[in-house]
Amino acid sequence: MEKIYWQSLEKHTEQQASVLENKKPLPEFSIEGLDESEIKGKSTRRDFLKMLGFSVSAVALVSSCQMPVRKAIPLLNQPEELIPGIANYFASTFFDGTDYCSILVKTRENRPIKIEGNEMSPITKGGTSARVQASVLNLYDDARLKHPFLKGIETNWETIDKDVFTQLNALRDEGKRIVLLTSTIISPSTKTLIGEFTSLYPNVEWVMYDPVSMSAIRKANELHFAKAVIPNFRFDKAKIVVGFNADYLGNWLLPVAFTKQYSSNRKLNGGKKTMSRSYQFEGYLSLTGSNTDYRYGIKPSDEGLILMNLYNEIARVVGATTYSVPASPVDLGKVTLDLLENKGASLVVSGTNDVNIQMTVNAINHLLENYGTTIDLNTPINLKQGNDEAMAKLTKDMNSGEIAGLLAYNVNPAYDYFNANEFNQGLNKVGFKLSFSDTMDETAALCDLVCPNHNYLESWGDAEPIRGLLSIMQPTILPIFNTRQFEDSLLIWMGQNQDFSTYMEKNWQKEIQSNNIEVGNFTQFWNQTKQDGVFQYQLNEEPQPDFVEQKLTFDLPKQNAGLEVVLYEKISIGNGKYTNNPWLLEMPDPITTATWDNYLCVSIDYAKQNDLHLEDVVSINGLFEIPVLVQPGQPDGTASIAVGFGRTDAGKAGTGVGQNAYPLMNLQNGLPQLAGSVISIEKINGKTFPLALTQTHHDMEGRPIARETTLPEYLKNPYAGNEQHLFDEEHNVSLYSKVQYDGLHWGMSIDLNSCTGCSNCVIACQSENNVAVIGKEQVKNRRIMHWMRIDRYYSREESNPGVYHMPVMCQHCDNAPCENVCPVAATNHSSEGLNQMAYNRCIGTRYCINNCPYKVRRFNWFEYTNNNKFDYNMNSDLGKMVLNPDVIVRQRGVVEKCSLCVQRIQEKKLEAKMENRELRDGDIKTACQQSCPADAIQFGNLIDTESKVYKQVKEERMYHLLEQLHTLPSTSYLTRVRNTEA
Amino acid sequence: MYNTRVRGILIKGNKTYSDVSRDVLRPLDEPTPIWWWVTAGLAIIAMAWGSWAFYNTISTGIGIWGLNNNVGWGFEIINFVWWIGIGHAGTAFSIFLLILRQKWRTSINRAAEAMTIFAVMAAGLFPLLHMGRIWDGFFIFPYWNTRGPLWDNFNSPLFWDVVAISTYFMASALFWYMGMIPDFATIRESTASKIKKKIYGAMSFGWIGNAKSWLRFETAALLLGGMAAPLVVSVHSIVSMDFSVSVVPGWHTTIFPPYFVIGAIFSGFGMVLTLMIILRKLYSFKDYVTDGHLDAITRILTFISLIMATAYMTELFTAWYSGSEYELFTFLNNRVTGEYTFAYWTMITCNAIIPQLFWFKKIRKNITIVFIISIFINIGMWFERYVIVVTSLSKDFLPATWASYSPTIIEVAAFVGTIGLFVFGVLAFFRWLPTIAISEVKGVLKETTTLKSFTDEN
Amino acid sequence: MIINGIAAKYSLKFKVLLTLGIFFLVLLTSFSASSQTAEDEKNFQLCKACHTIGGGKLVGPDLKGVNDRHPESWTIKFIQNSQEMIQAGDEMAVKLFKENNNIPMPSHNLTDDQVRGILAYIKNDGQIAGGVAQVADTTSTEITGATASEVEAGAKLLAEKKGEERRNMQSTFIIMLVLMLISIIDLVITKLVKARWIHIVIILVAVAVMGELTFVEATALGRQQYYQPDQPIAFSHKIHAGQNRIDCKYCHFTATESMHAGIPPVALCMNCHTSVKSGKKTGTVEIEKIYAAIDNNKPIEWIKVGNLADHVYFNHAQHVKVGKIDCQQCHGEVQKMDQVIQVGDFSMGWCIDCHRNQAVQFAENKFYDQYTKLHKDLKEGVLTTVTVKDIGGDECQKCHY
Amino acid sequence: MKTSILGIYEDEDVLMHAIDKLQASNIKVADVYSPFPLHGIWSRLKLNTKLPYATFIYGAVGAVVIFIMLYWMSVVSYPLKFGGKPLNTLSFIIIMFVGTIFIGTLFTFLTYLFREKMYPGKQVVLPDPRSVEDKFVIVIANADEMNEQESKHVMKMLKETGATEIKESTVNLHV
Repeated sequence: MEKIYWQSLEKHTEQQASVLENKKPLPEFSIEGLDESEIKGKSTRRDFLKMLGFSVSAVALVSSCQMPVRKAIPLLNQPEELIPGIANYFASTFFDGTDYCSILVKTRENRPIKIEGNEMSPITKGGTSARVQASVLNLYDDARLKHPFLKGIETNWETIDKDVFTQLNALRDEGKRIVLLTSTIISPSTKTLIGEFTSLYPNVEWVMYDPVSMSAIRKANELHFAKAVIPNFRFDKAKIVVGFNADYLGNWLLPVAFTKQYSSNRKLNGGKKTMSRSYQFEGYLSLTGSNTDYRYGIKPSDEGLILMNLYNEIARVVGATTYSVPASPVDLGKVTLDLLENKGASLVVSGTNDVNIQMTVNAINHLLENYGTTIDLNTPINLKQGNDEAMAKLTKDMNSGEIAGLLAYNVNPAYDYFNANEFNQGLNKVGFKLSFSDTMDETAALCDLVCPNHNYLESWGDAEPIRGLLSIMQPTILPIFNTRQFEDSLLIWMGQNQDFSTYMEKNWQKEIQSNNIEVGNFTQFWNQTKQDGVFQYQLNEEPQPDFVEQKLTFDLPKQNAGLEVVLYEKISIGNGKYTNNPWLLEMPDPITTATWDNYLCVSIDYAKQNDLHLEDVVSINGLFEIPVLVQPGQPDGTASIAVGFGRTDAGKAGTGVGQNAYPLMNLQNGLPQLAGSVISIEKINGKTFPLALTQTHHDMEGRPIARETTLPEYLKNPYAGNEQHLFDEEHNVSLYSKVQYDGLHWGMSIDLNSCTGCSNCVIACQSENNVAVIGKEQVKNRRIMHWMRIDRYYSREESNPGVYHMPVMCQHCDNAPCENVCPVAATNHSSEGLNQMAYNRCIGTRYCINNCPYKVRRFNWFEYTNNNKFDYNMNSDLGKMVLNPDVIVRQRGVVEKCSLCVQRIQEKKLEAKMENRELRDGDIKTACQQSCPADAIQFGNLIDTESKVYKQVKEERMYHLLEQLHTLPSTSYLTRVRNTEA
Repeated sequence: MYNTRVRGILIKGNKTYSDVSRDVLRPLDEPTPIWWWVTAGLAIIAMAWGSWAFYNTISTGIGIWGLNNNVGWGFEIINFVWWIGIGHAGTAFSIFLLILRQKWRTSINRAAEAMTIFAVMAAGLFPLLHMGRIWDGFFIFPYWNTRGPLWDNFNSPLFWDVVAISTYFMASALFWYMGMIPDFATIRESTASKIKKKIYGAMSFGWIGNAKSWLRFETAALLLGGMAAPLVVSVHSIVSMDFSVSVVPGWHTTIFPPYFVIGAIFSGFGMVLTLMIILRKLYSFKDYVTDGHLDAITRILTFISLIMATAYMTELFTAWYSGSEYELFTFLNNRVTGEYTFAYWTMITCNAIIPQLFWFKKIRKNITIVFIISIFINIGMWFERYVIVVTSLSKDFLPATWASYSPTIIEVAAFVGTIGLFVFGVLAFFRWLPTIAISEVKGVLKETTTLKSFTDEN
Repeated sequence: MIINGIAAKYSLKFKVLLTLGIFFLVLLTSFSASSQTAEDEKNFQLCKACHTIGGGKLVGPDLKGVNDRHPESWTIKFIQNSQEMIQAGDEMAVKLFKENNNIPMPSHNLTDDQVRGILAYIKNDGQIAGGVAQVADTTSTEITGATASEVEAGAKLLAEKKGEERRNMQSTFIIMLVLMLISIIDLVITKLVKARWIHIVIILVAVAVMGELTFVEATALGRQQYYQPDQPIAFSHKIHAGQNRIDCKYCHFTATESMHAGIPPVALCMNCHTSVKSGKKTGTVEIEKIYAAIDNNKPIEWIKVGNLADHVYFNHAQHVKVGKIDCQQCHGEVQKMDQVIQVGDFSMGWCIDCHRNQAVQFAENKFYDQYTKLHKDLKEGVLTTVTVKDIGGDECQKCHY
Repeated sequence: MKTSILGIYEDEDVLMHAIDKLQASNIKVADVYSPFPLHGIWSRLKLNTKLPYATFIYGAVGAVVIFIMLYWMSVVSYPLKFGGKPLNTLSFIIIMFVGTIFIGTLFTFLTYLFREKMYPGKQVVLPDPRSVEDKFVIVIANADEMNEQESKHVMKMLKETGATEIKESTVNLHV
């Protein structure tokens, strides 16, 4: 099976297909092929690994004063498209069971080193999330299994296959039940394959399981529309968005796509005068809550009541059935009015896994006539197919000894099932236990057979996240270890002699034929699809299914029962699959700015009453002890904890980090819910646990830093909220004349109105620029290395603060204070407006750090590479393969900072020169800009009056951070506009 | 001219010229006293601890200090400025009092200059140590190279620092050594030990002491002194520019150069006072370093303390009057109140309030209290640098980045190590070098001890 | 450059050989008038490696009937330098090149008459046209070969000499140090020499010399000027790039598109060496190594010669394709080297020096159109050329990031 | 061998008067050795030094050289842009100021040593070693050229002017 590649993004967008002849994936890096001395002796810097492609390794130091002999080892046969030093991009798909994203994989010398967003995808549109960005590091995780395991002993595939074959056949013959437990599978081919597998082995049942489930939505829709689906939501069409515990900008369903839609609807560039308004009712301060116009902190158990009230208010106006319910704890007058005014262009969503609540939401949306406009039941979202009831039944059956075999694929219920203890007990009674996990996770550790799956970057696959939208996953590297793709294993156990890529191609051909999709020549179409990564086919127009009236009901709020706990998925590590990813562990939470831990967020009032402070340790239900973080915006009567921590078998970075909060899930109405369990908290006196926060002061102190206005104010005066800019423009004077640039002047502009603080850019930057991971202790010492950070400020009242997210990186000031003070001229200004940092000239006086008012310069306090004290990816030969060879790894004692991705600038400049043309706007995209799901970042030439960044800089909302210092930054910000009334 | 009727007798005890030599040189010939060994032992232990800190810092990285992304400078720069400040006393004594024709300087200036040398040596270690890549430290010199050639940034106050400190060290060392040449000759001619004769003879550069050489000596000394005089002002002005040239609130003020210079002289005189009280106690130099000397220093300290108090108030006023919210925040919320209140008020108390006790004659005459106050001044001046460096950096422009600083044991060890170095240097000076400028004391002996007025023919 | 240097250094030996060589050449040409066809046959040996006459296609096409396929003038040009014609876009040449799997025909140092002779030889189906077999075996190639090998030896010697110089510098350093110590001891303790100025002079000279040596040595740390390692295969650029005039970019083909010039994959060697199985000097020994590599599926581990420090980003495409810089400008006259030696010191000053003086393709490349001020300056005569420096070529982040 | 007559005094005031008297009686005082500088003596012996001029020249040349160096390095040789400031900035003044002092001080000291012909380890013999301790020594040169009467006269004069000790010395004079 051939792969489609292109040399650059442009070629990709221009769709110049080029099909290759070679049948096998290219020769790629394999750690097996290296002998130990080569790995140990190699240079750690820029060219540390140009394995095989152009291998340069320091073999021996002849003497201390002589240069080492470096070898240049060419390939025996150089494939045409493999040019050492040139990156190839492959379109692929990210799907980990929970999140979907269409991506491009950047490979250098056949190593995937960076994930970019695929701009051709109609839903993610080039955006990614932090998890997607960081997923490339999982490929180079030392915790990955290198061989299949049989009862804890390394073995080979022949043994495994023999064993599995015998057991499967024996069990089939005996007619004993086997369960194939998988995560949500959105791959049509895999689904067909599993179908064939279960028909070959009729004793195999297939159960899909999601640790954080949404089966209530499917159930509610089944009741209301007779369609057990999750409908497609269109945030871009909604003028009013009302969310109930649904973190649609953070973790709910398709956050990347929703962020794209949501932010596109709220842009005010180019004189646009309207934007959507959003309301959020939630039990903890979520990323969405921090971005909405109106936010209400509610107890989880109040949600049903509030929704019923909202339904009643609307029903009263529309003239539908109303129910007699107690009064709502929050005033709903405003939101009702807004919803009614925008009938058909509004959207109410809830993230609670409760059928009653979802039915109320359906009813409200129905009354508002949103079906067919902002909600589409005909193109359902295929994510979150987990069936909670089947899972509960499985647990029960296992315990009663009815299950003879379990095949676990991409799930880890031994850790993340709310009832994991019972599950594990049941699992012990199962005779044939097999896991496809690629690491020895909690479930795999309990299994007799472990058949490690490929990383998704080594796999073939397809996905249908939304009906009608298909996307392709293709390998970008030969398998690093002796692993095998799940689907290939199934094929082998079915006795089929074909690999999954062939199977998939055939399946597509079959499906396309059977669905009468017009694609022309299939081979051509297939190659084109592999090049694009996505394929959308036209669906027949169908009317929305009819709404069947159902009686609505709700659970009464819990009264005085103590704290209701709200569990949530962290923006960084999600539900626990990425707990061993040091990039994500070190990513500051967008709200709390905490890294490397989970903690109990309590409200300010509760903390005062119970004398709780940051880092105090409390015991929860006697289950575990956890530190406290006093969180503004946490509703009274609630507390929140992130799930995904407390892994016992994650790997060297993630094992033992934080506490496992899954057991605290709330089983209500038969479905496990994240929120609502009542917990008892006991303070452990005198015990504290350090939390590594990257920001400890949350108030702007009245300084004009993150500027804000409201939509009415903005419409009256475009400079609203930005008056300081006019004042400073007028009053800033200088003895020196302004620097004049010729040809190129790089600049960046960040629209605070779009930025949601999702931190995708932070990880994208880390991945692009080889930023070191430094561990919890050093983060606690306030030495985080991220070149780009997202400052978060609170304003207004403590109980429900206004939240500001502000990405800050080097501002590339024309009058840079840092440049003046470096004694050795290691940092100075380029003729293209870049504040340059020459690492090799730096002697580390740190004067520039002091003199940078933005504090964006980072010092290498320690040697972060090859240092056992910082045992993360840069201390492992495997982990180092993720490093970008175009960017140097910095030595101890030098200062580093954002370079505006100068390596990309230089690359694209060279490309333009080679093609004998001028640079085009949009040619160069910085890492943070490329994958921003909100398109908040623009980068380009400030001299080019046609460039997007120039136009953005000319907006009235534009200001520079700390412009009163007259540092003349090349980076600018646009005032945030909240769509509130005053 | 020194009028003994007005100002009292400078050198007591009716000394003859040979008495002076004998008194001053006695420590060189006597067996090393026990207290010397004990103190030197302690100093060496301190130095060893400091070396451990130095070794660790260089081998592991600056990360073992308490600094962070926001506070890039801490103990090292505080100590550096503090030591440089202390070093100022020597030059100030020699130069300013020479220019002001204060005869009483003669019995003190040698020790004060020695103090300068060791303090600058101790100070100089810190900028070296605090470099992230000390092995590339030579980049700071604009030497001819094969990189283009690539030069330095002459706008950087750190570069000015390098120039200023090395000039200062060199000028002070030359001045100090030159003053000792005639005294070495005295030792050369009077000692009985052959080894000493050899060593001090070599160090005396063949001094003969005839009229012509005295003429050149005096002229050269005056020239060196005259040129070093602006250095006293410029060195600490330049050190202050490390701060005032930057944009950091609390640093970016024009008052810094005079404020730092005065502060330096203040701490220097404080240290001189401390050392002199010890010296005259240990070596019975009461006849040379008389109560009158101490009294003069305390009077000067009272005066400088008032200037310091004015400077502190001016800073506050400027912070308010400038209208810069960042500046005002640093002063009001991070110094006068807030996290670093202790440091700020210690500074005010030690530097501006306690020295005011010197207004009382009784206190001035009580050597014990004077000694204690002098220690307070040293502590207060250390805290002044702490306040300036740490409070300004810890809470600057963007509240999101604010971070606190506290030193680690390594930083404390490095500081103690330099104290050890300083003490050891001073001890060595006590032991092996003439602690009082013999020839200068002899030169003023007559006119300041006889009760008749003396008319100089010049 | 470096070869000129060698010529100068080994002038006597070189000149003698050169004179001898010229003498023999003259002798030979006087001979060859009478033994034209014998020489043709000899010259055809060059062709036989890749071509047959009527024996079918080898590496290149069968030469039978070549005289009829192409006009004679064209053939002469093609044989003398085929690559030049292909680059110039000669239709027939390009077609021929493509037909033969893009394998270039090496250029040949043959005069027009010699080529005509060969053509006649071919026309005659490889028979010597009525001539008498000649015994004159002293061919020109052997003589120039001898001279050339001397030059090659010279290139190797140069590296050795540099090494020697280094040793000399070390011994100078030690001698100076000893001298200085002796004079200091004498000055202070022993006092054998009364005149002190001798001591002073010795000490001053020693300090100056040692300082200079230390500086030079310290600067050379981490650099590899005149680095000339022995390669696993005694590959001669002189034969390939010099005598056969294979274009540098034929083997180092990524130089025009990537940062790396690239070491050619072994498969590329096989383009020619499937048929060229024996070398002039080393016979089959070295070429066998290529086959061994292919057979064992083990790439050849070349020793990298031109090493830049890790903190430098250097892009070949920028210089070769965009800047249109000759390879020789940085790598020296590789086509004259048997064993490659690093000529430049590859220091930052070395790079910057060129960046300050080298003109960019300012008018030719449209990329530079956006530099309006520079264009204005050019027009107004403020500037005569736009150098790399003018567009920021001496700034840090052009090479360090 | 040259001989001198030494008159040794105990007190500097007596010495001053003695010089006056000796000069009044046409006895040439060749040199005076003293343990500390006697400010009245240089005018009496008509001594002066040009050291200050040398210092001035060092300083002036130093300032110019440093300015040229700075200008060349940061404007001509490798111009780099720092913080939006012009290449040729005011900050040169500070380096020039301090550098001038550096050069001035160092060279003045070296010149002093050179003029005094002093260097580390130089061996000297004093006419009377006590002159660096507490005695003031007047040297009357060329005693070997005097006849007995003249030398007697000199000695008498010395005695009269308050010399506590008079002796002849063969030590080379250092003038």
